Amino acid sequence: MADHIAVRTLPLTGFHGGSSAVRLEAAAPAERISLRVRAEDVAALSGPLGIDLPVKPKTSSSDNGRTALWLGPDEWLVIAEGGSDVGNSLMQAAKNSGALHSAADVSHRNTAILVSGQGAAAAINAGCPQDLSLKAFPVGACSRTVLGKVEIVLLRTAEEAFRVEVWRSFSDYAFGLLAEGAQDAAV
Amino acid sequence: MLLIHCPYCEEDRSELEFRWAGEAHIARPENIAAISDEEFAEYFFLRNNEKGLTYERWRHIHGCGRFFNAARDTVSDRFLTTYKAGLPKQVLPETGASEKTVETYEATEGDAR
Amino acid sequence: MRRYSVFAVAREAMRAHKGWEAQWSSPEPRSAYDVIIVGAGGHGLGAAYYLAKEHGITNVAVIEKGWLGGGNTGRNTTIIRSNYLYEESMDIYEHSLKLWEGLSQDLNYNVMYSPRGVMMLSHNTHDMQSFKRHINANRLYGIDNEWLTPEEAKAYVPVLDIAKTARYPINGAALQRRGGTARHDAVAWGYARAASDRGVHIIQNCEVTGIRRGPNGEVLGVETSKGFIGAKKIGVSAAGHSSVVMEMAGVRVPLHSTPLQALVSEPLKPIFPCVVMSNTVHAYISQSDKGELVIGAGTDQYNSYSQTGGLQIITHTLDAICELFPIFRRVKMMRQWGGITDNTPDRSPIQGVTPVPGLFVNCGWGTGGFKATPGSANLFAHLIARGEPHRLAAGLTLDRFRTGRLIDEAAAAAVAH
Amino acid sequence: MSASSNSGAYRIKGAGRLTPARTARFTFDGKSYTALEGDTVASALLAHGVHLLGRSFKYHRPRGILSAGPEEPNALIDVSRDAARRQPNVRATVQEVFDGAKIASQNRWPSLKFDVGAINNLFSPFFAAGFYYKTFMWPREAWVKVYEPFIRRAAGLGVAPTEEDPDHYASRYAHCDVLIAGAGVAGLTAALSAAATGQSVFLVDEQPQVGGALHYDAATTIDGQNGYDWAQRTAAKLRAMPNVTVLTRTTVFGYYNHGFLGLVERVTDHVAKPGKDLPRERLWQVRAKRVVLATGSIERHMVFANNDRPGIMLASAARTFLNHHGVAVGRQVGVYTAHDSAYEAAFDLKRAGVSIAAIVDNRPDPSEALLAEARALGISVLSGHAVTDTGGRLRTSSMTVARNGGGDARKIAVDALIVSAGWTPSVHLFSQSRGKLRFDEANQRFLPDIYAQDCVSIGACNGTDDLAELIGEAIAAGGGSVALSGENRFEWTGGMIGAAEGAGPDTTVKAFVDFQHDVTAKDIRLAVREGMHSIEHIKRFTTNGMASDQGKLSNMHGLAIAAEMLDRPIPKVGLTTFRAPYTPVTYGTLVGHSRGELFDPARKTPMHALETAEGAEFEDVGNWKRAWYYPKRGEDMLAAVNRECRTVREVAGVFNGSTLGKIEVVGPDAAEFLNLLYTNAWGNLKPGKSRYGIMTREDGFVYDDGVVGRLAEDRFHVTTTTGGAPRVLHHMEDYLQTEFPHLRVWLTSTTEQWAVIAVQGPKAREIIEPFVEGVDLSNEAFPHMSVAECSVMGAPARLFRVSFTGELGYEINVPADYGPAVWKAIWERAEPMGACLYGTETMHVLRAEKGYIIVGQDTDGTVTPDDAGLAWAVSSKKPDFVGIRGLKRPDLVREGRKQLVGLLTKDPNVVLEEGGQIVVDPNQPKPMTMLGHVTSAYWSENCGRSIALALVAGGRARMGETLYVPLADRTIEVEVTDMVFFDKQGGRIHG
Repeated sequence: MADHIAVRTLPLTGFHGGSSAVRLEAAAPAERISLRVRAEDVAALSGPLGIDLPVKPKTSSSDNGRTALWLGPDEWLVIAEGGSDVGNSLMQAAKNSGALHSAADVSHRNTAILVSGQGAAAAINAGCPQDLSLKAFPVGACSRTVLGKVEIVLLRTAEEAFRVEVWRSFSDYAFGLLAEGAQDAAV
Repeated sequence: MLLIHCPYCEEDRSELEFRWAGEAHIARPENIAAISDEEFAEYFFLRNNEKGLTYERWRHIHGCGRFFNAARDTVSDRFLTTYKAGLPKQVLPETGASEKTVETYEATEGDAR
Repeated sequence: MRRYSVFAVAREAMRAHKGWEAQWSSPEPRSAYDVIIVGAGGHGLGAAYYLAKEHGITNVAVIEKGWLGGGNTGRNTTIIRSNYLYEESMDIYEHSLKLWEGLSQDLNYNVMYSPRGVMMLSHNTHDMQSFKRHINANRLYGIDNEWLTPEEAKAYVPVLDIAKTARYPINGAALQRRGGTARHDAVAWGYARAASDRGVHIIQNCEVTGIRRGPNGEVLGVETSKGFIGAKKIGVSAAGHSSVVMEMAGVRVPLHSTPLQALVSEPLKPIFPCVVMSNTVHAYISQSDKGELVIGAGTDQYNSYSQTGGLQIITHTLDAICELFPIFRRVKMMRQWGGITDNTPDRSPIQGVTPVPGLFVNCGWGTGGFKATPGSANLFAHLIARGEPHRLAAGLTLDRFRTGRLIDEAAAAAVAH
Repeated sequence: MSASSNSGAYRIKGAGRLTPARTARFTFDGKSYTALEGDTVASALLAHGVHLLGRSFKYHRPRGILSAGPEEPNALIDVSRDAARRQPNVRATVQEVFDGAKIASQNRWPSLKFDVGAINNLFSPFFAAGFYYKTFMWPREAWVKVYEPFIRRAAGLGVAPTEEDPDHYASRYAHCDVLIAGAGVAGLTAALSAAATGQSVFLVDEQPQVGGALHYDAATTIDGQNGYDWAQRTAAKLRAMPNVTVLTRTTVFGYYNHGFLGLVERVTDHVAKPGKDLPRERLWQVRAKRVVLATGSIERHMVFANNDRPGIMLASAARTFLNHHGVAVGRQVGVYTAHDSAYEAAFDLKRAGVSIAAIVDNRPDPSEALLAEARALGISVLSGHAVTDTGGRLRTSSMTVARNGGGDARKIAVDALIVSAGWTPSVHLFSQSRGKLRFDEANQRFLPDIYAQDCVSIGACNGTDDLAELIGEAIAAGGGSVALSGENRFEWTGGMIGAAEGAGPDTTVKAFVDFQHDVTAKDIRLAVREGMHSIEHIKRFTTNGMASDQGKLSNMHGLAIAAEMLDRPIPKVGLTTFRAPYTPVTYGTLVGHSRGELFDPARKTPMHALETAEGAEFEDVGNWKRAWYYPKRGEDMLAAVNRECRTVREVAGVFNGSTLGKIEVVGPDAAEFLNLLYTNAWGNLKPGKSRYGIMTREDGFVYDDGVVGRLAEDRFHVTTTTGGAPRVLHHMEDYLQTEFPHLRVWLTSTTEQWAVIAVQGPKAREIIEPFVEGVDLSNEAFPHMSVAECSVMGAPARLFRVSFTGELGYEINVPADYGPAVWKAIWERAEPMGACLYGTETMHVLRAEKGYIIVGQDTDGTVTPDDAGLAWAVSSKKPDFVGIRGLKRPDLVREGRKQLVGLLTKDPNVVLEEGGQIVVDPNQPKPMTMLGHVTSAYWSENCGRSIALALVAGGRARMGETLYVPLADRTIEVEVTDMVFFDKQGGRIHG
């Protein structure tokens, strides 16, 4: 039933905001898995995923369009940019490892907001209590944390650029708060 | 707003990322189905509620997600240490409600006779 | 005791108020008393008063670590109501409310009990179900509590925003008209004065450091910073510090002590006519006679005896206040503070005998102890005098945590779906 | 007329730092005035000779400007930009004038000059401290009806805003190595020192410019420069450094745990036309590794008879108005002091051309250096004298001066009287940080002693008076090294606390200690006389220090008067509490961004827009917006729900179940884990099957429920209630991490991964069939309680054969982004078949018709599985599960517990009230014995009558019994039944 192939409706469609100091945009859809692995099996997963799972807190690693974010001692968020519209290559890759792990497809659970510009950190600090100075939160640093009244995963992709991963039903709120933060960061 | 050292993230983070999870080192009885009503009440309800050094659990719920243990002075709210779940109770000198900690703002008040 | 009256005040006005006597005496402790009450808050002082007044026991000391009324009695937001759900709760809070109604006259001290109404806002279907459950139970128990439509609620509190577009629109409210507020300090002082007048010793700045026990485990008295003081019976009414005091007798109680925060605004001309509470958005507000908006904030999540707490508790509460009452956004917070509440697993108090002969406990009032002051004190006096609980407090025993017969007011308000 | 002259007759040419050409117009009580940019409302009005600004709280006495800063107790004004932008209780000494400002006085009626409330002053002998505790008790009702309303109207200061504030507020978290509170000489020096080390520094000051005391102290030089100029240059230098943030107009209002500080930055209150993007105020929440307190000190007033008249002010305030604003506070100024600092104020005024009536110094032997300077300037000094009274109604016109010890009184005409009783170190933030103070006996002041946090006090707030010493202390506090020298003209000594000459215990004069609350020295003595011996009792009884200035001026005086009365040393009497905030903070600022849509996140499902387009009404369930019902044109809620209920059972309905919590439980020990967390047994559940599960906590009460599907040996798809999802996951994680860490299993929240479309009703299969690939939907292949991974419209899907309606039903889970497309396609197919969309209300009715419970509605945290009729879901074979022991406690197994049953009203058309209480005898006297309550009650269109569920004591033994539900206006007769009202045999579910 070709006429019945479902099309995706992305959260944050039509959202735009920012200020002279901060650019806010919805990230493109991506594949994501929540990956849980015991320390002894980390290496076994890294190969099939094509990326070294970082083992140092608050760090990420990135390769071939895939990024693995350390979220906890046995937990990673793995994001693959682009990826297929149906099916999840990361799930398959993890499965192929044969190692003991848990992978759950969360591609649609999360969405992401890209925050960039000289006021990016200040905009995020409108609701995030972490120290986002480059010293404390260098490029590549990542952390699950809070933004106002919701939980986010924050990844610094460049000195003045962050990726804010957020559950889809909280994304309106997160975007709205970041928009206000962006406005204030430009003052 | 407390500043809490997460032993898994190896960093101090804002209390906003954490959830308090009650007194630490209360193990669920192995033979829970067989214990008496008194023992159950003791396990489930009775708490030390220390004034002074307390051992408690926190979860870095909006961080790494891990439960861990902390030793804190409930008078000064100062953390003495935090350590990973499963580790034995970290023995620390009893601080009590000592002179060094100021219990309340009113500690500067004198005697009322 | 010199009676207070408008005539007495007028007479004193003529002579620069030089004739007033101390409201309570500050004696040195005797070597022993029939009864010692630990904690000179409203509950403890009141219990001493009722011991003297209703049970003829006047050889009583109330021992206080700091200054009388300086604990939660002097730190709360003074809400008074009795529209609880369970019979055990209704019994004690309604007993209390009835005593409030005549308390100023009974004590000859104006405690400014002001039945201006306590309104609880309903924001969704679950609130409505829960409130109606309360209202029906209250009515059949003889306690006033009524359902209001949003429009009726607005008529009672004109500054209420009942727009359907609000984030959590108001779909009705429960109102207890006899609920209200009182002047917290006056309650402590009024009881202290009346108890002192009946011969009760109020010993301030005297910290209890131990409870001495006899060969059969029975209490013999208390060790204090002023030395040992003997007693046949000891009543512990130490609010947030109950665990600490009970531990001295080797009794563990199911409590955890957490800071509860509150704040007041700068004084304003009358704008807010009653008490409004919203459990859904966590807002509790009234206006004092001085004109301050008195706002109850939340508790910090952790055990603490510090009487301080995090700023986020305050901001969270003000979010809700300003959402319900947007006109208050430009009002200013003048003072914030915290008190230590002693919370039980079922959020209902413990009043009863303990495993230690002669030791009685009154604790666990959590965030709601002020409203219970006269009733709790009155029944605690009965317990101490008779050695067994009054019918109205019979369900508040420690034993309920063994049997599972909890009085779970909090669970009864469980979030649905 | 030149700009400078119309900015006020008391403006002194050449004095001050404001620019004469830059003016702003404002009104005060309707009258228009010209100010200079940089004026406060106070300085601008003083420039026009206006001293009367307000009325006191209790006696409604005329009051003027006492200070030039945030400690101001008297000059509280109402400031508005427009009708909605109005703020009461603003300090005139802090509010900067902006063009177009509308300023009004407060607490007066009908006017400031003629205030009816001032009659209270006449009755003031009656209104002694605490008088209200002693009267107004008779008759009993009169307190509420007469006395209290009267008191309330008289009390209160400003009038609350009446419109919603259109301004917005910002909020920001920040971190730094060192936060320095106060940018006077000490703070600036510490900042230079700290900045030099490369640390990140926040330097914060409440005034528009840095400089602190240098605003008034024109005689101090730093590094050979005028002190104020040095301060501005230093600030500019600091601002240019990348590691320094300088915030002015910013108050550190709170010092909380672990180096956490609350700051409020006033962004636009001084601007005539603020940009729309600008927040009015910004809340900074700063975590500082270290804090340097350089908060200075506050001058005290003298406590003497009638010390509160407009025109009486602090000497340093007069000096600020002169040296900073270029305003003379009078033309014939008296000075009353116990401290050297007032001399310098007199000298400055005199040099500016103001006549000084006399310096009245209560000390017998002021320093020779000061006396010499006074002589040189032609100022007469009356040492060993006191001001024992003042005259004037709305403005002070005279001071009565007498030699200490009495006699020789004479009246001296003055139009202003400046006073100083010395300086109180500002230890507010130190105390908030929970540091402990000590009493400095020599100087009669409290100083920081024991620190509770990583913090240091420097300068005046630390009692460091000597400039060189202060600079050294500041450099050390900053941790770096800076070369700096400073010089001031006079050493300051002196000071007193307590009542001055003529206001002692033997007098009845009104010598004000706390201006705003009208607390006099004799009120404090009365409190002591009445047995209030703790300083907290005295504070509360008299309300001393409880006004909006929080005792910044009054606390020390009050304490000294109490100590004298108690005949005890001051440290034995103690000091009242310093609580946050240091100065009042606007609610809106504390709220920050959390208003409107950002107050609390409104969670919407992927299909929200489609539901809205179909006309859905929504209800709040936790944070979620759920479609409640779908009214068609002309339908009310009941009609819509009746139609939906009927349609689902006759044809089918489509329901959005996306908000249900979902947890992916994965790992070889997944089944064992679920065995421990649910009451049911899971080992025998085959992959491809699902089961309804009950979760209890250790106490044995129902905590949550939901359908759990097994997708593979090691993978379960667990569902929870909508509101329960986060706490259930937390609860599971708790057990997994801390009690059962040996289990190889992991939990992931997938609530939002899946959009859930439930299709329920006889035609459900027919509706979904064309969209589903990879699963045989026949009854045989895919019976009730099956689950399969498949493809729906090309999307990877999880399909459950499950029913919460008692009909044939399916729940299609597709990745959330596909939800709208699948929903739309299904609805496009279903609608022509006669199906409907249905919301939560219909879901509730349909499940009640089948006796399915809703946790949280039919249970309330005190209900066991057995109470709810779910004993079958509690495994009796498992050796352990969470709740196994709690369930067996005596009260949980006793006879007569409340059990969930059905209720049918005798009159089928009457719908019970949810929350209605149930009794055996409706005519019994109150308090009645209640058996339980109605948990669910609906009109059931499918049954053609009302139905209800209820918790009833011993309910299952009461089948067929008649009971009563007394409501406010009627009593409803009911019969106890079982819980299934529709399709009792349950055949329909198997389709």
